[in-house]
Amino acid sequence: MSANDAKIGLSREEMAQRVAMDIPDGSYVNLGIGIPELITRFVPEGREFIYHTENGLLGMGPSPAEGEGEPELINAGKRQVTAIPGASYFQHPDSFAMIRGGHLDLCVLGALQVANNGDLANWSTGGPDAIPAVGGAMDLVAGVKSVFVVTQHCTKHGDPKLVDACTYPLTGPGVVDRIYTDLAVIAVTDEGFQLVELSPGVTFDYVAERTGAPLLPIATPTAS
Amino acid sequence: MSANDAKIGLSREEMAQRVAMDIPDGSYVNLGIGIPELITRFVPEGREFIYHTENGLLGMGPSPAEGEGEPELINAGKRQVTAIPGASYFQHPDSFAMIRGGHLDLCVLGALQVANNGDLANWSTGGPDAIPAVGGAMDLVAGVKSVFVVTQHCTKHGDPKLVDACTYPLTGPGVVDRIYTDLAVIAVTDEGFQLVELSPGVTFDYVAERTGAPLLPIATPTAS
Amino acid sequence: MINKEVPSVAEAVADIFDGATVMIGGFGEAGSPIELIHALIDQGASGLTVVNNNTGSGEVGLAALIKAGRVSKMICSYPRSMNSTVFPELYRSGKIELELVPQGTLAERIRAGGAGIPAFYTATAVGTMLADGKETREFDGKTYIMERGLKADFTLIKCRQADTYGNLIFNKTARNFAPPMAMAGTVTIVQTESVVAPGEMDPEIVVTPGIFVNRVVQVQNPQHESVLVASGVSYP
Amino acid sequence: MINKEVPSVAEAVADIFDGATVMIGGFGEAGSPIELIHALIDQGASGLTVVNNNTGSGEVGLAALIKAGRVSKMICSYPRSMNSTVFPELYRSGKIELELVPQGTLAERIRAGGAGIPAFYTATAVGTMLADGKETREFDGKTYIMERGLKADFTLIKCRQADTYGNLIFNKTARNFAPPMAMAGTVTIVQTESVVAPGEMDPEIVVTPGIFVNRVVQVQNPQHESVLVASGVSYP
Repeated sequence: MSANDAKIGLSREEMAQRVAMDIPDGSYVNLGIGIPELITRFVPEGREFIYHTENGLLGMGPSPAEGEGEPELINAGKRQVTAIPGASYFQHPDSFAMIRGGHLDLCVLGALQVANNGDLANWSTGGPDAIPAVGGAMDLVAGVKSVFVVTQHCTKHGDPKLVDACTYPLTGPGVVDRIYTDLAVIAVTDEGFQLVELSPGVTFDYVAERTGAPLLPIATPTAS
Repeated sequence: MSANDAKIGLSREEMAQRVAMDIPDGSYVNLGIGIPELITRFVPEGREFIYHTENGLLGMGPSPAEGEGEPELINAGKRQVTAIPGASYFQHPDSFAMIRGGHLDLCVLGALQVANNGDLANWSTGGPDAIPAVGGAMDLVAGVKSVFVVTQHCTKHGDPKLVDACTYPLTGPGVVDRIYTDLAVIAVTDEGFQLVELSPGVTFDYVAERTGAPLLPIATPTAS
Repeated sequence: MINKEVPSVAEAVADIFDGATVMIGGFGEAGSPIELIHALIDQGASGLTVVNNNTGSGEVGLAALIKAGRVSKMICSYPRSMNSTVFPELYRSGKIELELVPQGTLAERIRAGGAGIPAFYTATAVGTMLADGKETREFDGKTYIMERGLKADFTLIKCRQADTYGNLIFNKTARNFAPPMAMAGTVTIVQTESVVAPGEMDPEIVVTPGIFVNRVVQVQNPQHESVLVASGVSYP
Repeated sequence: MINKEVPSVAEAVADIFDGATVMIGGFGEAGSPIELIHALIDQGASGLTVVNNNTGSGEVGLAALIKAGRVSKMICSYPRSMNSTVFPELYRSGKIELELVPQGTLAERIRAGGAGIPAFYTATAVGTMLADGKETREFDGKTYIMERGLKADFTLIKCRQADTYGNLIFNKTARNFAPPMAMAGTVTIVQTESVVAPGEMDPEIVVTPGIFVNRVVQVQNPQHESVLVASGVSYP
């Protein structure tokens, strides 16, 4: 794939796999709906992650085989799931004590917009006809130790999702640590967006042009 | 037994039995240490009470047979107990959610002093050398729907325990509903102490003389 | 003597009054007490404030209660779900009020209500429009908002097994909001797949102790919302 | 890969530092992690702030830790028990600080600390000397005081069974403060009578999920405080 290719950058599966590479062994992880859900397929060799779903299950396993699901064993996206050996079920106050109390290591969420100060908008377009629905998103970004966003770099209309200020209603201010897109991995630093890694065949300029705020180049390690 | 008898009034067991008569069927009850503990022996025919002990058991049963107790099945007084069929164990926050949240119908406590505005002092003499120790007493009086006190009418030195103002540190202000003593049953009303019932052979004047605040006579039902 | 079992869902919900606040357990269809909700529709109470994480789907259960015009206000975190059309229509036409609460804040507000805690502080929603009008306060250099405990006149929940004292155990992720709602309801009404005698449930595994439960009614084979919706069922 | 089991109580408590805040489970002897406490005495950390409902009895367990002069402050509800002589003596001679907290407020402060709630309101202790210096506030015409969440650097608890993920179940009234303390400790260390593999514990009956637990050490036949005290044992 080259920069001239019409289908440049990572696929959804590749983005999920790239995120998984950055999750330390033994992490307790909450996955949002969409691309984050795909991460369960790409746990790196030798690592073990435990998935939390905020409706009341620690140790969420893969989707059940066709016809073997149960309507009362679901995830936060209300899809049927399974439970791994060593799982536990609990009530909502306990589940959100895990979140709010800073016990989860990581959540991986989708985004409508991320600003270069770490602001995240992912719950509402704020449109006059939109039905506002927040679920656990605000709890997650306020409580979980690290917040990763995985998203297409631009909207379907080609507008940047990485911006200098969110125009959509915030999910939380200054909460995002890293952004994984089809084009790049980008850290949110005190100085703003900083490139960590380019997807194969993608150039810095290509990413910078499609980013709605200044993009700092990959940090060169300083001599120590 | 007559008013001239040296041993006038109810025994500890009789006081406990008298309290039990006033507990409605189906009540969830927390019993303090001392005379209140004796109430379990006197459940009136046809009634069922469920006993809560704040260290984490609903459905506390009687003391175990000699040699059959377990060090990890104890009550709030740290004495070994049993659990009835239909009991449940739970953690402290849940146990005090029952108390603080107003789910218990009744607690029966001992007292150092009760004032005629319902103030209760039962946790500390406030002495300079006393080790302050409160346990769950303040939680109980603040949260439980009805608070009964069962106590000797006077101290060992003959001083009234029913007073016009507590001199000992309060467990809670205006919390006591009824007082059961060896001499009488007394309600705490907006007008102060009101006699409900005299123990056999005890006169109104005898009780009033031993009460450190005005004692109103038994209320006569008004014609309706 | 204590026996909280009542013979029918109709009797279980008979005294729910117009204008009552009703907490209804469930996250999506998991834990939704459909038979109790349908009994409430039949019973006719209206002007209800309903607390539930969602707003139901299709035209059964909670969605049917809303469609019947019995709910004047929803307190929930996510009123937009697959097959959820009833609430959005009424909301857009201004016929139903919505108090949107983050899911964890909703869970904690309900627990606080049941635990005698009138208010607490949380960092959730700080700096967002859901903090508008809320008191903020700093603790140890971090900003929090104050949230109020939430109570209800009635709570309707579903469980797997109950004893006649009202001790409850649940099924997998159907547990969700039921335990805190049982605590926060003045009258807590439970539909259960089975009822056993006191002593048949291990006291170590009771999730909701009987003190939080007022009525237990057996619904041996409860219906599943997703099955009803897929079959196009509309209640009543 | 995840395996929280450590081979000895000594290794389990090795990094507890001078001046740490340590929550210790137990109500009286029920749930008291004696072997972990004795390992902490051997380890030598001092200047500790200890959170426990009581102050131990005799000269074993928590009482022995206090007697060894390692505790500079106790946060507890009931520092006066049968056979409790160590704490009273040190307290009267001004050698140990006491923060007295009503039992339910203590339990809720610990839960709040673990649940990310910096403060909450309660009616407990309103109008008493234990409300002195505390902020009061009215909600719906009733007065409450504000209490702060409580956290710890380390938590030491005992349970009946653990799996290697750190899921825990307890024994009868020994459960008491362990679950909230597991939540509130930065490092939670558990002594357990048995350790099983993940999957051997029913996920419906787990009381403390593994996310709250950092280390698990097997102590197959834990000693009982009352037996040691009756035998006149003094540790070390």
